[in-house]
Amino acid sequence: MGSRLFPLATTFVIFILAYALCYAQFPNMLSTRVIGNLLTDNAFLGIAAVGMTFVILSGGIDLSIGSVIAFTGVFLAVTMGEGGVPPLFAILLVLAITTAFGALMGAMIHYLAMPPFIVTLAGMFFARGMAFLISTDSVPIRVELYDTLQDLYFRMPGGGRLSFVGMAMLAVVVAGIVIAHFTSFGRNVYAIGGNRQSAELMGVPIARTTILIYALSSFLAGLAGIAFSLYTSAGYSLAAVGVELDAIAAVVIGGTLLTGGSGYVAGTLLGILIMGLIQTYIVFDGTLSSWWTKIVIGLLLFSFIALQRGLVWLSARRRGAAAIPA
Amino acid sequence: MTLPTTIRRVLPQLVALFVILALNTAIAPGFLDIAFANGRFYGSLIDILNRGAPVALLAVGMTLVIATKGIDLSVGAVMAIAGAVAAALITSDHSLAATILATLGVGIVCGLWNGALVAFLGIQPIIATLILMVAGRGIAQLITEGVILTFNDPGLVFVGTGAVFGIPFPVILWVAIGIAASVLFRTTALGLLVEAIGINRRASSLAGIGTSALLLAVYAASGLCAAVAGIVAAGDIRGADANNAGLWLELDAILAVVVGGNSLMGGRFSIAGSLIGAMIIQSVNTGILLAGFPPEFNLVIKAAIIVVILVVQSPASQTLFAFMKSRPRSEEDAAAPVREPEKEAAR
Amino acid sequence: MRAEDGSLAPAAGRFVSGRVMIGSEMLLRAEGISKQFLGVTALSNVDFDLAAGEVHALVGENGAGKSTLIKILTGAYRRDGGRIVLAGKPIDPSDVMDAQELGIGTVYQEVNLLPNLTVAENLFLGREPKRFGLTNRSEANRRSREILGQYGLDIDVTSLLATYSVAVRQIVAIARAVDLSGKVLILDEPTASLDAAEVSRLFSILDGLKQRGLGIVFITHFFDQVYRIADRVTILRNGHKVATRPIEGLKRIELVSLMLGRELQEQEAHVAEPVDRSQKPVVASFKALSKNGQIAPFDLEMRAGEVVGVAGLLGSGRTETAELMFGIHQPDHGTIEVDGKPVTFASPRDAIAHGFGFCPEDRKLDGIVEDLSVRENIVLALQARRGWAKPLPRKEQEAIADRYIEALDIRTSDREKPIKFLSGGNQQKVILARWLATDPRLLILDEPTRGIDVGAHAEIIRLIGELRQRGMSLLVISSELEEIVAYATRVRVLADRRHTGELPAGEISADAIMRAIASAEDETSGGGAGEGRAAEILREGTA
Amino acid sequence: ADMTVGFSQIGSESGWRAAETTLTKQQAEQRGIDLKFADAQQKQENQIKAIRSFIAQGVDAILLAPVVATGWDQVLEEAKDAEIPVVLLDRQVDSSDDLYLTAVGSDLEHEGEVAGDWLVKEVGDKDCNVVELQGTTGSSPAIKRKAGFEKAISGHDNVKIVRSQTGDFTRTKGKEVMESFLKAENGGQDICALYAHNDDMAVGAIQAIKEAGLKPGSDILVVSIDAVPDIFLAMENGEANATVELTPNMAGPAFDALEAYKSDGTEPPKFIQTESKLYTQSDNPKAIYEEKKNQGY
Ligand SMILES: Nc1ncnc2c1ncn2[C@@H]1O[C@H](COP(=O)(O)OP(=O)(O)OP(=O)(O)O)[C@@H](O)[C@H]1O
Ligand SMILES: Nc1ncnc2c1ncn2[C@@H]1O[C@H](COP(=O)(O)OP(=O)(O)OP(=O)(O)O)[C@@H](O)[C@H]1O
Ligand SMILES: [Mg+2]
Ligand SMILES: [Mg+2]
Repeated sequence: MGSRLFPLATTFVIFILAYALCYAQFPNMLSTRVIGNLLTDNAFLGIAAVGMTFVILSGGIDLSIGSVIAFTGVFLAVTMGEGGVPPLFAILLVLAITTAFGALMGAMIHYLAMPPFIVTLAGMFFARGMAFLISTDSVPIRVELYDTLQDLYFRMPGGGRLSFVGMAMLAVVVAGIVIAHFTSFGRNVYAIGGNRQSAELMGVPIARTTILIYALSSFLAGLAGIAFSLYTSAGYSLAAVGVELDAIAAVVIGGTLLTGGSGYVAGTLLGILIMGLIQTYIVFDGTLSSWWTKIVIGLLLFSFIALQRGLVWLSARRRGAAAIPA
Repeated sequence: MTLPTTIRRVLPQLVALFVILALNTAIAPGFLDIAFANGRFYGSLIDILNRGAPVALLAVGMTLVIATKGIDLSVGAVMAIAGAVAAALITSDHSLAATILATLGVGIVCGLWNGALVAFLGIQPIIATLILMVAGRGIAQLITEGVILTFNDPGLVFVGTGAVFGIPFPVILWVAIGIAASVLFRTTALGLLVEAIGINRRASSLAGIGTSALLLAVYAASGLCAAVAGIVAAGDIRGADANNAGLWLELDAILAVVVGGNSLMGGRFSIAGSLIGAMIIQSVNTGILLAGFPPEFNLVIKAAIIVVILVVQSPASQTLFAFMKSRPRSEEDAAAPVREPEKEAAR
Repeated sequence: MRAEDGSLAPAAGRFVSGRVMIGSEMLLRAEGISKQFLGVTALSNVDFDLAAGEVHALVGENGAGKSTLIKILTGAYRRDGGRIVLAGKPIDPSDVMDAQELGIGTVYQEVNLLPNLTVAENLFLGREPKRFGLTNRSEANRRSREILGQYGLDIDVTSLLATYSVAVRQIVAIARAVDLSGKVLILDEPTASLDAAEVSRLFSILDGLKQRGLGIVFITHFFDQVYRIADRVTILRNGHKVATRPIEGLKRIELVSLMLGRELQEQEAHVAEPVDRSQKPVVASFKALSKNGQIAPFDLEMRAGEVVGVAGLLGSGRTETAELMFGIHQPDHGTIEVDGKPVTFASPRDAIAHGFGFCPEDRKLDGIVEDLSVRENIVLALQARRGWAKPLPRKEQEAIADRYIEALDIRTSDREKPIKFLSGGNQQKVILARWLATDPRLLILDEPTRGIDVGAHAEIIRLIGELRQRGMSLLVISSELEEIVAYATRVRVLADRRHTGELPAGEISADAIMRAIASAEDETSGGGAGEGRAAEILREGTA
Repeated sequence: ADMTVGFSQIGSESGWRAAETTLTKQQAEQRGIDLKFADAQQKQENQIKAIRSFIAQGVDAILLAPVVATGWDQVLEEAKDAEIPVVLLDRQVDSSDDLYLTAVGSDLEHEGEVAGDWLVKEVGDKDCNVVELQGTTGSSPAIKRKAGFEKAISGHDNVKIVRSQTGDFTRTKGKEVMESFLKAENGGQDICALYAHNDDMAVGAIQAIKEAGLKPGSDILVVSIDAVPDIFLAMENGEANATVELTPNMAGPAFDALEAYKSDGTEPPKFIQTESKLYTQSDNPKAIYEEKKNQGY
């Protein structure tokens, strides 16, 4: 057990160390403000990343989430605005739509035996295209529900805010952990990720699980879209471009294997926080030009992953595991 | 690999291509016309061949990477770097030869970096190459300082816009490189070894295949192709646009490889298939432009067409066509995409 | 052959069990089962029936269709024709889950569990004990320990299955299937990688299940096991059912010829004739080689024209020994010399460059390259050694492939068939061929005859002898002592990850080896599931 | 009074953007302002993160070049709570204007109008089929510059847009799309003018036109927006006809306003509009190119 949690622990240690370093350089990075922001600003990414974690655990990938987030925002803005649809109804509606969309992708992946990468890539084009068709403008959202939710936050000592979306993200992570580790569905996800053939021969319902996985991912993407629209109180068809890559990066930094079958939802949260930390650090530094920003992000990404690999590799060597990569 | 078998391997792709072209002809009456104006052939078909060049070039390298069960997200960024390097060198008046050699060198270095992360650090390809995808564009902008480095060197411009016997040079480039790669990998044992790695890396290294070296080589090849594509793209607009050159092109390249009938799970591969795939995608793009719909429709149309192509090509539906009775989901078929026979023919 | 050394004469090891009610309505009946694979006929019109409380053995050559038949019975494959009746009701399991719900538990041929899950999770996948709607891990773990306890396997059920050997995984797979099976238990070569102790423990459990009225289908290539446990036997050949016979009164010779369709000249009791190593040249010598936690320091000197048999219990470190010798793992200490010159192996590639070959234990993971054709799988190692720039001409490849398909009698419709479509035993032969094709000076075989049928088994033993004659140096790991006796010119005995002793040419016999193992296990205060097993083995051997 | 100013820039998607960044940094240096720069890589969330971190750091003022008009209320309120004045650069937001100190920028729609008016005047009452290269679909410049242009030509039925596609503000796409326009419009014979939402696309399109054997600037009129150096080269060669300047120096006025506000609390007007100057071939493009080319474009 301990040995299995090792990558997770490693990631956590790395995060703490990194934060300490940042603190050493910019003392007020330890303020509750920064911590609050870290949660609020990455809430939608975190929610989506939880879904991505399940997909990746099953050995798949979902490139559509960024577009789905954008679609959700635009859909909500237009329906609640011009459409005059009651907010709660609009929200339920959009979640239903995104979930169905995911289920459809899952079905194509399973029944047509098509690679997830491609199916969800098409899904990515499609969802954003739909957003364009609804509206190319960025549409402001002005409904009480949103105002009330936005004013819903804990004020932490030191002026930091634990906002509603932030809390929502944490809630989703917890839910994700429970689903992943304490339900049969969770087992099945790991099983399929471990070895599809074997899972099938052990009686795992491949079709149902696969469809559920992508439905869940899209559902959470929809949720993330709502969080994003709360966050910006608007819907915009160009929003959240490339979020899928951030999510994938977060999941992998969190110690989940893209080959599937091993990883932790909790790790994904760490991954999100690490990525957020990188962003925050760069802004605090404030001397980086546009290009150096990109380069530094890349380098930090690299050093985190390399460090992780190194530590895991060392421990593996101590336990004398196979030298040949699987 | 004798010709007919190769053809058979890529038959579904060819069919798809012709269907798309037919559609385009229906949309745009003059689609098939080819004129010969000021020293070069001229027409929508030529445009497709020409505009598809960058993706086709990327697809060659990408095919090899994917055959090893990898993926290379960095090619777009490498294109940008290559363009920037080429522009920077040529404008600081180095010779054309030096410029091009240096640029290709840079591309190979980028590839080696990716390869090293994958082969030695054992970082998963998507992430390993994601790093360069992010940082690479930064590096390119660092070189150009965010502006479009314009140049007028006839040689470099020729790579992007020139024509030989009326055929645009980029077209000659990707066809030549495609053939060269196929020949290299099929007349030597490289093809077999690469496929083995892609299918079962453990077993391959136990069988004595130098997996690390091969992975390095394959990613380097991808970097090289990206560099060539970068030069083409820069030459085409007489400038290096570090901000936008090759942006999101990695996705089109991967798409091309898959539309070309290659499996993202690695193993059997066909470069010819990928090249046709690239042309299919470009035909779709050009078709959309010619159709004259408002741009909001572009993505939806593209998505729809891709889905249709892939569904028709998907192992499952092929199984359906092949033998109606066997169930798509039953194991032997899941285990054995029915492309198998043709794939074999391709060897 | 298998244990033809009298010690395990047919009825001897056999468990006395409840009479089988032949004829009367059967628990499971399959009629006219047929299956085609892309042109290959795997099964044509096969009938099979199973009574409650009987063990029905299913035997046949590699590729005869055994696995296919059970995959059809359990819904893993779709049958092309025929019907299946379970307890009077016609059934049509559309997938494995169906079959499980109908009370059919199965161990498929390749150990089909999930290395990335814990042992407990593997045992309870799909039927996790629940509390408040959530899975109850502690409960699952507790029950897992219980279950595995019955198999004398005392391992940490909360660690990943991947950390255990093929053998342990196999035991877990069996335990899962047994636990799942309400009516019918199907075992496809479950004992392929088990040692005598494990086997007898399995059999006593099966006997218990018989008493409870379960029907058990048992596929194996070990005839002595057929005679020990089975009540009836059905023989398949090339996808056809040849016969179904009660075991009593069925002569072994008869069974073999029914299976092969020809007489097998019995070169059984044969023992490799002793050779005088002293004047044979040393091929490679391994001095004080060791790796922490895997294997204690050992010396080994491999000479041309000798076959070193390696015997030991599960987890005794045989595979580890081989892996160090072949450069898969790098030793912490010790030196390797080839032709008297010191060398270091950074990877198998280096070892191969020095003329080594290694046929791994885990065929599926380390052996076959699924999508490549039989031809390509055979030439792979050879091609790798030549390097990419010197491709074997297609003609030559085909010649090589055909030669070994012929020599090892590999059953495949043609050499261009992807290896993943071959039957388990035939895959094993292909991997063997891969290494023979490189004509190594030192060939290491880890469980080379796992899942190989009688005919081919005899063939491989002959082959090993022949290779030795030709001056090759071989190290062969096997859990089948009789087999070791048949080809080893000396025997290394391992216990608890240590090389504890060696039997020189003259003294090799199944008994001797077993005694050596047992005593070794006892003094090395038994690792893993140590002492008890040693004692049992003695009993087994000298019954 | 040296102050710390946080600058949240959209990213670096075009030469113009790079120039704006460079000039902002230059301006800050000249005035001894400590500028904290944050590149948002085209992502609104990153801009919001940046502003929040600026607030957390307690900067004295914030410059924001918003990637999109909507969704700033919350973070601008937070800035207001922290009593940090915010100045918007080159694009507007649709939040109430008491949330920010002032907005420096041009009127995107007006730019489109200027371009349209020029074309209308240029063609007089000849019939003119215009092809339009739009900016990135959904981006506010694309939407507004299209609207402005259409407004300008609305009264004049002889001028009409026959084809309109997005060129993503890039040269490559500009060229590719122009090629298809030429094919679709009878080899370009039927095209009288090209309106590009930025100069980069125009430069790309000009090459396409030349490769098609037509003369940009005469066979096909070319009018675009931004006034980046390269378009002046094209004008010099008579290949482009007109461009509308969008000055990259938004920071100058912004800092002026800030300094005034800091020193004696003078409230600047809520919108400081920069001039949308029209340049044509008659404005000595060579000279303008020379002066512009080292402004960090
Ligand atoms: N998925 C498949 N696709 C094509 N052919 C197959 C497939 N599975 C099995 N076959 C063929 O069916 C025949 C029977 O295979 P099967 O695995 O049932 O043999 P077996 O009796 O289990 O042999 P072994 O003792 O080696 O396990 C073989 O010729 C094999 O090549
Ligand atoms: N009966 C057992 N109880 C506990 N652990 C075991 C048992 N058998 C094997 N193992 C584990 O398997 C690993 C060693 O198995 P391995 O197969 O490598 O040894 P081996 O000597 O090669 O045995 P074999 O080759 O016969 O499987 C060790 O991790 C060991 O703990
Ligand atoms: Mg079998
Ligand atoms: Mg072993």
